[in-house]
Amino acid sequence: MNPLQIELPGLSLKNPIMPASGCFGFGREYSQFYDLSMLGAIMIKATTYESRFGNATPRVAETPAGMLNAIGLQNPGLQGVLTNELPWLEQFDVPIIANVAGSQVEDYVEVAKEISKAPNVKALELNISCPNVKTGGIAFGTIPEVARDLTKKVKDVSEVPVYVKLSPNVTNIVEMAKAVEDAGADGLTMINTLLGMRIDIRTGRPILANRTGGLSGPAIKPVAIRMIYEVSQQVNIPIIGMGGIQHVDDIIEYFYAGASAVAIGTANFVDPLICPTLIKELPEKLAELKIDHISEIVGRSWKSEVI
Amino acid sequence: MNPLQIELPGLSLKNPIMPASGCFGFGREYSQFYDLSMLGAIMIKATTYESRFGNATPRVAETPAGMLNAIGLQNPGLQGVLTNELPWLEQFDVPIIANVAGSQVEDYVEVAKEISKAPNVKALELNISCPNVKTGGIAFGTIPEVARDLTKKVKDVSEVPVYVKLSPNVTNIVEMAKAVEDAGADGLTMINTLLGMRIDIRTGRPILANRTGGLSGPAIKPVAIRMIYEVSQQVNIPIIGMGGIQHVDDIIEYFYAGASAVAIGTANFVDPLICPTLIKELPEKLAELKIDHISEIVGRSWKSEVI
Amino acid sequence: MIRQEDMTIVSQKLIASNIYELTLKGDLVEEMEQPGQFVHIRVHQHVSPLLRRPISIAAIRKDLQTVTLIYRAEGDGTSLLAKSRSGDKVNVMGPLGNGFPIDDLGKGQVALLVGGGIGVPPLYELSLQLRNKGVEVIHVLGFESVEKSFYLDQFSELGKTFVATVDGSLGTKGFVTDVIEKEKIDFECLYSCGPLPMLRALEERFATKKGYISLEQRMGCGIGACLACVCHVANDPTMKKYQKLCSDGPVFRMGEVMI
Amino acid sequence: MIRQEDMTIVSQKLIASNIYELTLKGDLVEEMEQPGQFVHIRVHQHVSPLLRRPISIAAIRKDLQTVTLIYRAEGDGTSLLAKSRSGDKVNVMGPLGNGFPIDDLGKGQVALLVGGGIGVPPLYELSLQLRNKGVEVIHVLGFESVEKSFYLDQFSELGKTFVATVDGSLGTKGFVTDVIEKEKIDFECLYSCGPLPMLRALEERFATKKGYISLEQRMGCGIGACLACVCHVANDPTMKKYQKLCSDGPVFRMGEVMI
Ligand SMILES: Cc1cc2nc3c(=O)[nH]c(=O)nc-3n(C[C@H](O)[C@H](O)[C@H](O)COP(=O)(O)OP(=O)(O)OC[C@H]3O[C@@H](n4cnc5c(N)ncnc54)[C@H](O)[C@@H]3O)c2cc1C
Ligand SMILES: Cc1cc2nc3c(=O)[nH]c(=O)nc-3n(C[C@H](O)[C@H](O)[C@H](O)COP(=O)(O)OP(=O)(O)OC[C@H]3O[C@@H](n4cnc5c(N)ncnc54)[C@H](O)[C@@H]3O)c2cc1C
Ligand SMILES: Cc1cc2nc3c(=O)[nH]c(=O)nc-3n(C[C@H](O)[C@H](O)[C@H](O)COP(=O)(O)O)c2cc1C
Ligand SMILES: Cc1cc2nc3c(=O)[nH]c(=O)nc-3n(C[C@H](O)[C@H](O)[C@H](O)COP(=O)(O)O)c2cc1C
Ligand code: FES
Ligand code: FES
Repeated sequence: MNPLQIELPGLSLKNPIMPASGCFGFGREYSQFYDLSMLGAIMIKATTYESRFGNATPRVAETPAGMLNAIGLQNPGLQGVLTNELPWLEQFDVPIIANVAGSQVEDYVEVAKEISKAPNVKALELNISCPNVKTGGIAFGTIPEVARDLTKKVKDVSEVPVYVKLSPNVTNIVEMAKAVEDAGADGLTMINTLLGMRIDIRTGRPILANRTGGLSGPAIKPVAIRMIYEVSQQVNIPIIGMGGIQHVDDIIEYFYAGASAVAIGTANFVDPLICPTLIKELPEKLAELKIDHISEIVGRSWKSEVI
Repeated sequence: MNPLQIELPGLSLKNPIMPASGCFGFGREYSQFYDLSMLGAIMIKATTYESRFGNATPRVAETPAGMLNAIGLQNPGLQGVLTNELPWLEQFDVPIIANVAGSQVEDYVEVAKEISKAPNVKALELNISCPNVKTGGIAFGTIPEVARDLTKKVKDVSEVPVYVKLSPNVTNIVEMAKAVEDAGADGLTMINTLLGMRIDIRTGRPILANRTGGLSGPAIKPVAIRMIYEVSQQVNIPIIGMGGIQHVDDIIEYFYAGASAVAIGTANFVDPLICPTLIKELPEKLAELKIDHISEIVGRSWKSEVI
Repeated sequence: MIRQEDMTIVSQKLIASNIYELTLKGDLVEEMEQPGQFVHIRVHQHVSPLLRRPISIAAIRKDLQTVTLIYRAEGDGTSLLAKSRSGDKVNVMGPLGNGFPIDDLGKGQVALLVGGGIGVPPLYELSLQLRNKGVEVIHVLGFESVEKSFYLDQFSELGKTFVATVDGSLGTKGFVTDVIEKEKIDFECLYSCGPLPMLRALEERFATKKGYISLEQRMGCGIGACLACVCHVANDPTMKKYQKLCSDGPVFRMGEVMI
Repeated sequence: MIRQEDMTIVSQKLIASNIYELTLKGDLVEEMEQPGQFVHIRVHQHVSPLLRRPISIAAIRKDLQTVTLIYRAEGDGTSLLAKSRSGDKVNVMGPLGNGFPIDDLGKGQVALLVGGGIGVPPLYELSLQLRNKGVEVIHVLGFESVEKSFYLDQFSELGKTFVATVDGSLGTKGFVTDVIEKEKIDFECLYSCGPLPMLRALEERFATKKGYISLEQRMGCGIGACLACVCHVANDPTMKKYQKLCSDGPVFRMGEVMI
């Protein structure tokens, strides 16, 4: 038996390792480095209804053990993705998780409906960290009722399971998780980036043109682990964990916390071969830890408490 | 004119640099390394009404560019602090900011009332990140109404200005800041630690006995900067900034974001001489940047926008 | 092909105030062809500084299997790189981007190479390659001051070389554009790399000329995946067309993108 | 007095599987007196790994101004330390804590030193100092396996030395307590450092004897300010009394604190 093979709603994964949305484009660039078919899945860049240019530059800044980004959801739009990106990805034997974004409920619904029909899209990832124009820019993912409503409407139209990507910038992550589970989410992905900022000492101005940005990388791993630990004990849907994963030990930590699969974001920029490397190292690590199958250890950190 | 001298409610500071609460005990240990009179102020360890032993060990864990702690408010209690610690600190020419904690409103009020009478206590720092037993352990600092009420009651009894220490673990930090300003807070200190966790790969169990802990150190600096940037534009009370400060450039960054003074926490553990070093380097840095007085640059990152 | 490799430091020298010349050896040199391409360097294996640093290729020696980079040690990453010694390994990803095209010019034609500060390095390999084709190269190099100037001898060996410094401590006091004006330099094609104001001044002054400029931007991936480094295409009313600096650039035709 | 200093690495040797012997030189050695004290090491100057690492003093050479540490390279910090070379600087804070008291014993009396794994190092300086006083020292050292054992010759030079290994690859198969039992070792004072289960077994078995144990705990400050490293005082019904391992310990009288 393949110790890495796992089954999640809509997803039959040869291994639980996949690139995170926005850190891998639509796969073209990394396909120069390795065969994308070896990946567990691919979470493609957020797709919005209309194509978007995104924010002004600079769009990234470095921070201690992390980075900030404010790309601003630049993407070719639903039609662009359906016409140029998804068909190109069909050459690989890998399930696609389509990250869906928008600035109003209707956008999400429209994108979800269409993109979920693409043959290689096996699941949606609902990016609810986007500002909602209807509530004055407050992110969908910070108000349980708003997130619940959005999830429901997307579930209604999607032809594939829907994973909701939680924003960590909330007081009560469990409440958010339960709200979307309630609304029918098939799974969760967490965490998206923490809101952060850096100021340039020389200019006195924020480094990012957008001023604030999303913090990712190893710096945020303890926050992600804590949230997954809390949420996984309170929901009955699987979690794809992400935030700062760089080493195979980090993956084990995510599983122990309660994740059923993991995604790799920022680390792709540091090492373009990070995903294949981790896919190679994970079974070795499991053997070392005498774990027969990766799914055995999901939530072990809290399951061991009850014993 | 001393380019570092600043005036804040209750505090006349020879420089804007002070050790952060919980990272400096009551000063005794660091007094082996230097004369505490050179500090701008000292934020002493949280004081609760009763003495407390705190959490089981391990209480700290390392994270990428940061650390987690779950000390559990161990302290000698109000009487211990009044009898043994504050009098000992009187030998130094340095204002004390007393960090006040509790698990119910009455505790805070009692501690605030008594400790604010100590001659060298020039201000209180209300630690509202503590779990509130009356609301099932939800931190005072995560519900605006609860924080407002607590601040008001403490203000009523305190003989010195009250700074409220904001928890970053909230959806809307501006709302929290305004709530406590509304209730009469004289200043804000921010940020307290982010909730995080680490799991030991070898045991599969959380490293901290308390399971979750507070994340501090350079990793959290971008979050602190972002929050200070947002809050300082919306309130009319000064902010003492903290979170990951290690270099003199970090201090400048905090001031640009909107802080009027800064506190140094975790960095004391890395370098026991960090405060004196920064106090020495700050005027040199100001000269290099052609800044006459530190107070000129408070909030420059957003003030420069309006121009 | 783009690859990553642990290259070996052959030498590292301080050649001007805070400016280092780093020579690396490895198979990756085989992939390097175009002047103006860059590499993305991981200065060490820890979690901080996290990101790679983009540095231009300054000289390629296929015979020695070496590549030379010239960089300013300023922030965390480059300062750390400056501490590494001969024999150490450095992880290099590259070669990246599209460099300066040299096919437009032939024997006897004149190329004007204008560099400013830390934009000077890629012009050296460019000059070498143009000279090898028999193109006449004229260099106008701008620096802040004599302390920060470098590679003047090397450029002089390849062609006429003028220098401008902001403080007048070397060559003409002022900017590269002052020198070009003063010396009435004429040319068939302009190649430039340096600070934005310089590039803008050149684009404006030589709007009708053929030329190429190399841009800088903060980067994430360095290969076109993260969209950190985009710029608008010039004269695009939709404002939605873009180029990725790392994979479409860093060199663009003058007037091609908004700067 | 506690100070911090950039000490110079005189030598660094791999002396067993993953175990390094590091010798540092500097003025700070003048402050070092008690066996069982430790130093708090900043393995490098970057932000990660952030915290210092506590390592016991294994041998002090006042004449050479050197101190020797023996440590296991395991996590991020110690692995990084293991990469540093002679001539490199390491920032050391110390000496910290209270070590093993040696005044209780005089000439001809017998001290039993029991060490387990990476708890063995501080016993070496202790043994040296006891021997210098004319105390007879007997060592019982436990290791996982022969590959992880170290300093056996050095200890043997100072007194009778018994070894236990978990896998039986050296000395007695089993634990240090098995050896003490088997060899019917008698002593006036016990000194021990090693894993908690070992210390607990010793406390239980020798409850009526005089003895000292050295404890470990994750630390922040290392000097008593952060309260990361506290332990309960034994037989305290209020459960509020505590000792700080870093500044009150790491050495405690047997039975003094809850382990
Ligand atoms: C295509 C390209 C070629 C370059 N070639 C050279 C060269 O040959 N020699 C040279 O000295 N410099 C060159 N630069 C600039 C160089 O990349 C930056 O100076 C360097 O990344 C700064 O890193 P740091 O560690 O000193 O600064 P830090 O302030 O620590 O950097 C923090 C982050 O900001 C980024 N950053 C900061 N300044 C710049 C900048 N000016 N451009 C791009 N990213 C920046 C860093 O890459 C890093 O991600 C080039 C930049 C680009 C985009
Ligand atoms: C008083 C004292 C004396 C010690 N003397 C020695 C010695 O002589 N030789 C030796 O090899 N080891 C000694 N240790 C243990 C040593 O401190 C740890 O093995 C080391 O800190 C682990 O660091 P790391 O980088 O390998 O691990 P990491 O896992 O990267 O460490 C992460 C964090 O946990 C802490 N930590 C991890 N394990 C331990 C531990 N067992 N004890 C305390 N902190 C820990 C680290 O200090 C760091 O803060 C001593 C510990 C104490 C408290
Ligand atoms: C440059 C960049 C772009 C991102 N774009 C998206 C996006 O389009 N949609 C989304 O849901 N998350 C996006 N993310 C968040 C990541 O998918 C991931 O949740 C986060 O970066 C944490 O993982 P990491 O620490 O491994 O990077 C982006 C992150 C980065 C760094
Ligand atoms: C070990 C430790 C103990 C702390 N104890 C307290 C405390 O008692 N009261 C409090 O308000 N904050 C406490 N804090 C939070 C710090 O005062 C500070 O807000 C935080 O650590 C961020 O600053 P830093 O990154 O510089 O450490 C503690 C932090 C640490 C690391
Ligand atoms: S740096 Fe990622 S797209 Fe250019
Ligand atoms: S480590 Fe800080 S009190 Fe012991």
